[in-house]
Amino acid sequence: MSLEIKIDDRTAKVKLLKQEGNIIKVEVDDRIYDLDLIMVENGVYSILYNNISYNVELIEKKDHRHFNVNTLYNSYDVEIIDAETKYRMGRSKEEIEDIRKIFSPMPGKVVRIPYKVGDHVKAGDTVIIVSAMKMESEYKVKKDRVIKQILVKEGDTIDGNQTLIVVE
Amino acid sequence: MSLEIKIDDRTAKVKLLKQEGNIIKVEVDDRIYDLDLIMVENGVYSILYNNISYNVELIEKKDHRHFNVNTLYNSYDVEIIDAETKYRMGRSKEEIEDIRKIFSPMPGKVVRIPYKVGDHVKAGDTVIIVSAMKMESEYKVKKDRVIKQILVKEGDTIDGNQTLIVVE
Amino acid sequence: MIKKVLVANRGEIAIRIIRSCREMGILTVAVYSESDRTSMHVRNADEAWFIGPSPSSESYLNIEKIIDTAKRSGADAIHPGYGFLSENAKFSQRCSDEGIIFIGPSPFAISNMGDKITARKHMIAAGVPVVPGTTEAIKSEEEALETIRQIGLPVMIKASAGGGGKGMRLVKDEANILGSIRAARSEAQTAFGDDAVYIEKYIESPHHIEFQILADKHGNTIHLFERECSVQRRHQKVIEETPSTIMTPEVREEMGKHAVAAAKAVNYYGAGTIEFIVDDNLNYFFLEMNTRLQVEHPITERVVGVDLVKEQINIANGEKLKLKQEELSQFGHAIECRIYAEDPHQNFMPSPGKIKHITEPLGLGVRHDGYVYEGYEIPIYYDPMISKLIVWAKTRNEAIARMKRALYAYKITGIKTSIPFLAKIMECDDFIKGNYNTHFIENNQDFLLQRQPCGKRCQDMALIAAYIHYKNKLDNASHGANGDSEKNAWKEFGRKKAVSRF
Amino acid sequence: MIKKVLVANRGEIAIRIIRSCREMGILTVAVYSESDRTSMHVRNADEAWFIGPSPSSESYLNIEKIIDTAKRSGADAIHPGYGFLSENAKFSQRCSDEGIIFIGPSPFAISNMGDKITARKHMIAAGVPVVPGTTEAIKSEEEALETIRQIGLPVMIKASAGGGGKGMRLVKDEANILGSIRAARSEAQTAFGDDAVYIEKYIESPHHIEFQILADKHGNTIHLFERECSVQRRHQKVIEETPSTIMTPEVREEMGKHAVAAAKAVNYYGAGTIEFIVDDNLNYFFLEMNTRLQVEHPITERVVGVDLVKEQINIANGEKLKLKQEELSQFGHAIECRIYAEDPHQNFMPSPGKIKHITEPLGLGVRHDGYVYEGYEIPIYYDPMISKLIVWAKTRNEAIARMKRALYAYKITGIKTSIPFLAKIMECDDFIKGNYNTHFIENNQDFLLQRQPCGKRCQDMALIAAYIHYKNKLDNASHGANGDSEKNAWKEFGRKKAVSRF
Repeated sequence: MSLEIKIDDRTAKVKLLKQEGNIIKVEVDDRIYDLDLIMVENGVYSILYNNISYNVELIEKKDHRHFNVNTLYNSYDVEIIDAETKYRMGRSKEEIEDIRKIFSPMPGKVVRIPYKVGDHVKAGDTVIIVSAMKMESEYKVKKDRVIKQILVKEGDTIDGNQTLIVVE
Repeated sequence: MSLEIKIDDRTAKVKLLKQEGNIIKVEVDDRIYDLDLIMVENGVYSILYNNISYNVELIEKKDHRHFNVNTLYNSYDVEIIDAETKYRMGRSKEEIEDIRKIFSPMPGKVVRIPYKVGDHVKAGDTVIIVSAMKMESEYKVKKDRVIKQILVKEGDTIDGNQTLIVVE
Repeated sequence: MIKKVLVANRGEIAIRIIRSCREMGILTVAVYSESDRTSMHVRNADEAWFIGPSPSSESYLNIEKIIDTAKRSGADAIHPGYGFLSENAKFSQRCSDEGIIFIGPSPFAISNMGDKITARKHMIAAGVPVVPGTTEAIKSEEEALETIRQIGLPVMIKASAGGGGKGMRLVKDEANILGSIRAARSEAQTAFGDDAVYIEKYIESPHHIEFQILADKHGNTIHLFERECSVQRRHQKVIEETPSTIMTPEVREEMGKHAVAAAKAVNYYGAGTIEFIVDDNLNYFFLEMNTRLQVEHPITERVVGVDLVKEQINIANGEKLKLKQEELSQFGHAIECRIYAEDPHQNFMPSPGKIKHITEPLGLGVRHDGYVYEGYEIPIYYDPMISKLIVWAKTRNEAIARMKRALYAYKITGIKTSIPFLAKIMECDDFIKGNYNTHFIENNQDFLLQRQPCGKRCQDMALIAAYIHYKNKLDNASHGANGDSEKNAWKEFGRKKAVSRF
Repeated sequence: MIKKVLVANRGEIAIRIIRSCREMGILTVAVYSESDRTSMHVRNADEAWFIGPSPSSESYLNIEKIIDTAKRSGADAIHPGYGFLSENAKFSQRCSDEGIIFIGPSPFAISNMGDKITARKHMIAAGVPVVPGTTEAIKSEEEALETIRQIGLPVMIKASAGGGGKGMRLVKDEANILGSIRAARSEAQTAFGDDAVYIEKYIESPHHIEFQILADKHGNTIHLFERECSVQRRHQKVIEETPSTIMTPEVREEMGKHAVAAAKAVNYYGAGTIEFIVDDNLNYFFLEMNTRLQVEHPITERVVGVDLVKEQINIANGEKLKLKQEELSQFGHAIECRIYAEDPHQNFMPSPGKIKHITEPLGLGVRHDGYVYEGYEIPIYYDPMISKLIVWAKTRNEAIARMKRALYAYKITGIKTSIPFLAKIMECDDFIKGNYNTHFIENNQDFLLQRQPCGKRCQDMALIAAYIHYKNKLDNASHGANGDSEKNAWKEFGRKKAVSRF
């Protein structure tokens, strides 16, 4: 199985060529690695490559395709690019921008929603204010829009990356 | 569901009378407790009873009926007495003693097995020596016996509570 | 003698207080809000009492509820920790009225030090240097202009009831004076319900240095030396260390004496902190007094060798201080890093969420005061600080090396934290040289927010781990099995092979 | 200058060494046997090299393999830790022959101190008090009888090459002399391949007190005061503390000087420990020298304020000691508890197995040096020690209270540990009073093995938790779901209800 995986701004092709227990041969772009790789804790891998020891922690983010990966000194965002992702990426930028979903990257509590469904808002208008850990964040629209859907109400506790408001 | 549960040398009847979320009413022998009980980590329960805070850790032992239970200052062995356990307990002591299984409570390595199948051994004879963490333990028979089965060989790595030798 | 303490707080400080109480044989009562049922302080205390909904104003700040809980639980004393009700004179008074020992200063000391203008007056009377400026809240804008002309620009306009950077304005140009005064008053009114402001000379490139003091109820007051707290972001401390790199023995002694005088000026008892603003020439001025335990108290505990919470309890018990000023000294160097649940690369946005995995840094010279555990969900209602990493070493250089080692080894997953940002501070030249003031983070922003370059090799390892993890999950899914148990199968399989391959 | 260190060890000491190397900017090379692929030292080091099958004799004790790995990895130095090859003169010699720096003493010092009879001779020559007895291996049984008549009963017969209690016999009655000599020789032959034994006066109710020394290659030797190690079980230390409760400043100074003289007698360099046997009247006698880092070195690090591993590396680098005897002092009190994977209630049988859950004790004054993690399976091949808990406090009483607090908070599940036994020691009157010698555990056995009484309430809570856990599992099983995810459902459900119930 060959997979395209995105790490920060780089997209690489990764393929497992051989596996015998924890001894694996794997290709990353054009480079072939012979490794001793073992999962030592749930989501934590110990990798030995030419006797260099890497301790790599994987944390799943919103789904099983998105990870945060920690090495000793670094932290990366990693995304597995599968068919579904490609389909999404294939759609034109326009098309994506047409369906605008307002969300907060962090969980929190909805403080205020100044508009109601059907309202016309101008570029830069704040459409929702979310509070978490004593800090309030304002989420604005970047273009003139119309409020299409409001999925939460003031006082609601929300998850990170949950769609809050849909605009057109 | 009412269960008999053994803790150290005491056997108590426990029954859940009512549950609303983490607020439960439970009967232990003749005493009724109203508690706030919640699993905070896998196998770790926080219990509030009359505002007294108990942090109780459960660790499964050989099967899902046997636990080691830690409270702040204590450590208990707890066994759930279900139908199967009762059946086992119902059999006469003689019967159980007749099928003698030799096992080591700790994992380790078999150092020596001085007898072979069919050998007659005397009460007090060592039938197997197991080593773990620089310490050797000798396992003896308590009565005159015949070696019926030897399930491991010298040099084998064994698990705790695994049957090593069967005698008659 | 105190036998049972209600800890009117949560998070790491509640646990830290419970630990000292336990060592003293004192029972502890935790209080908790709705979202704190599974918090560690509830699990650690001897008792736990529910006090209300998640917002602090309805629970941890609810004086009636806390007093009521103290009475019902039979607690004979309340420790307020820091934040929440710790600097609330009314609360201290209520405790006293109800016959409950407040482990902290008198209402008089809290209220006199809580109002900046009143505090300034006390300091001037006690001969403690203060920043040149007004001693009264300004009454008119004309008066303000006149004062500013006398002091000379730049000046700071500050809310009298203020704190945390709210209601503060720096004025460098004459043209901005009036606008700034109006903005500060309006902000102060909103934040504190009081629009009184005062004016102070603005100290360029200031250091923030504070002195820990301890005072008993018998008139004995000592200081436990300084803490350097200049590494700040938006007026919030990020890293503290002791001793301060800019301090001399002479200035330390003099400042210590002034700190003691400051405390005595309000008949202070308990633990407290005198904050000074210090310029590059070691001119120092009283800034404010924090009439409670500080977040950064552990660095003092380490270099001086005391348990400040135990000292607080002993003082509250009416005991005399056993520590003598002349017997105290600083041994070695301690640094504290505050670990926040926040994303430094997204403008330090808070990052509450569920902790998936923690690897705590341990070993020689490392203290870790935290409260989160694996599976714990950090609530959205409270401060984003999740723990404090405190290191000690014989020298400052060794302490920095140790802190780096500890920060690299410290892994919390599931949420974003300030750990990488803190590690960059330890690698920053100005910090290493001890050559910094409160502008440090601003001045070094680009360096501090740089991501550690790692190169292709390291990225490749991350890619491979992600590939294997994903593939393994897919394989398991297609076998209809549950992810978790199959992941173990991979692991077990790997292990068994590992044993047989040689 | 050392740039890369091969750590020829495993477990907590390997990690402890890696930490100090990292703080010094030195790269580390871990070595591992088959069963250690997933061990923490492999994960923590910069490099990890496989060295052979699990039994130590084929891996961690395999000199050729380790030297070879050092060369192939480009390590310029080897740190042996304790145990394994740390006191092997041949290994030290091989390192030197191969141009690899051995972070430890010279082969001469190791071999001279390793043989008890030779060591005794050196000590007598250096004026260090030794236990009355033979200075030569006894040649005949007649000679032995004669010597014993001179010294007077009781006496100890000890294997010259011995250690760890093997080849030792206590003789109290004349009738047992010959039998004991024969038994000791035969045991010594089996254990060490050398049946040489010697005879020493037996000290009744002895204390075991040792002095830490440091010596550079330029003739500077200092001591870092004593460690009291009398809490022993079967000649194995269980708890150590410093300062010793029976020590006086005068005796400390005198013993310190003798410790330095003992080290100088073999031109010692590196870190080492002089063990003394001390009677109730503070008469002390040289027992042996450990020519390596001790398990219990952290308590000295804490009260003296040094990093002994860094000192070892600096000495190996040929640097002069920066520490001066006259500048050293002991501050406060430190206690170490060794945590073993063993079952105190089943005759201390080892308890290897898989770690299911760990809660590490933290906070003020607590250091925890360990190596196990959740999901780690402790191998059956090595020492059962899994970690060391070290506490510091200003006074001994406070240190005991802190250790109790830390032991109660310390939870390792999946295996049995000595933690409850250690907690009982902290509650034992003789220990609290500091009134103990090497017979302490024997004398207090009944108390120490008593289980903490808890009463019905506490039992009931355990029963209820077990009931809910079991029921929940059954319910999930009958819904055909996997245990883990459903357990979370219970939790989530509980939480949501908790929120809505108020």
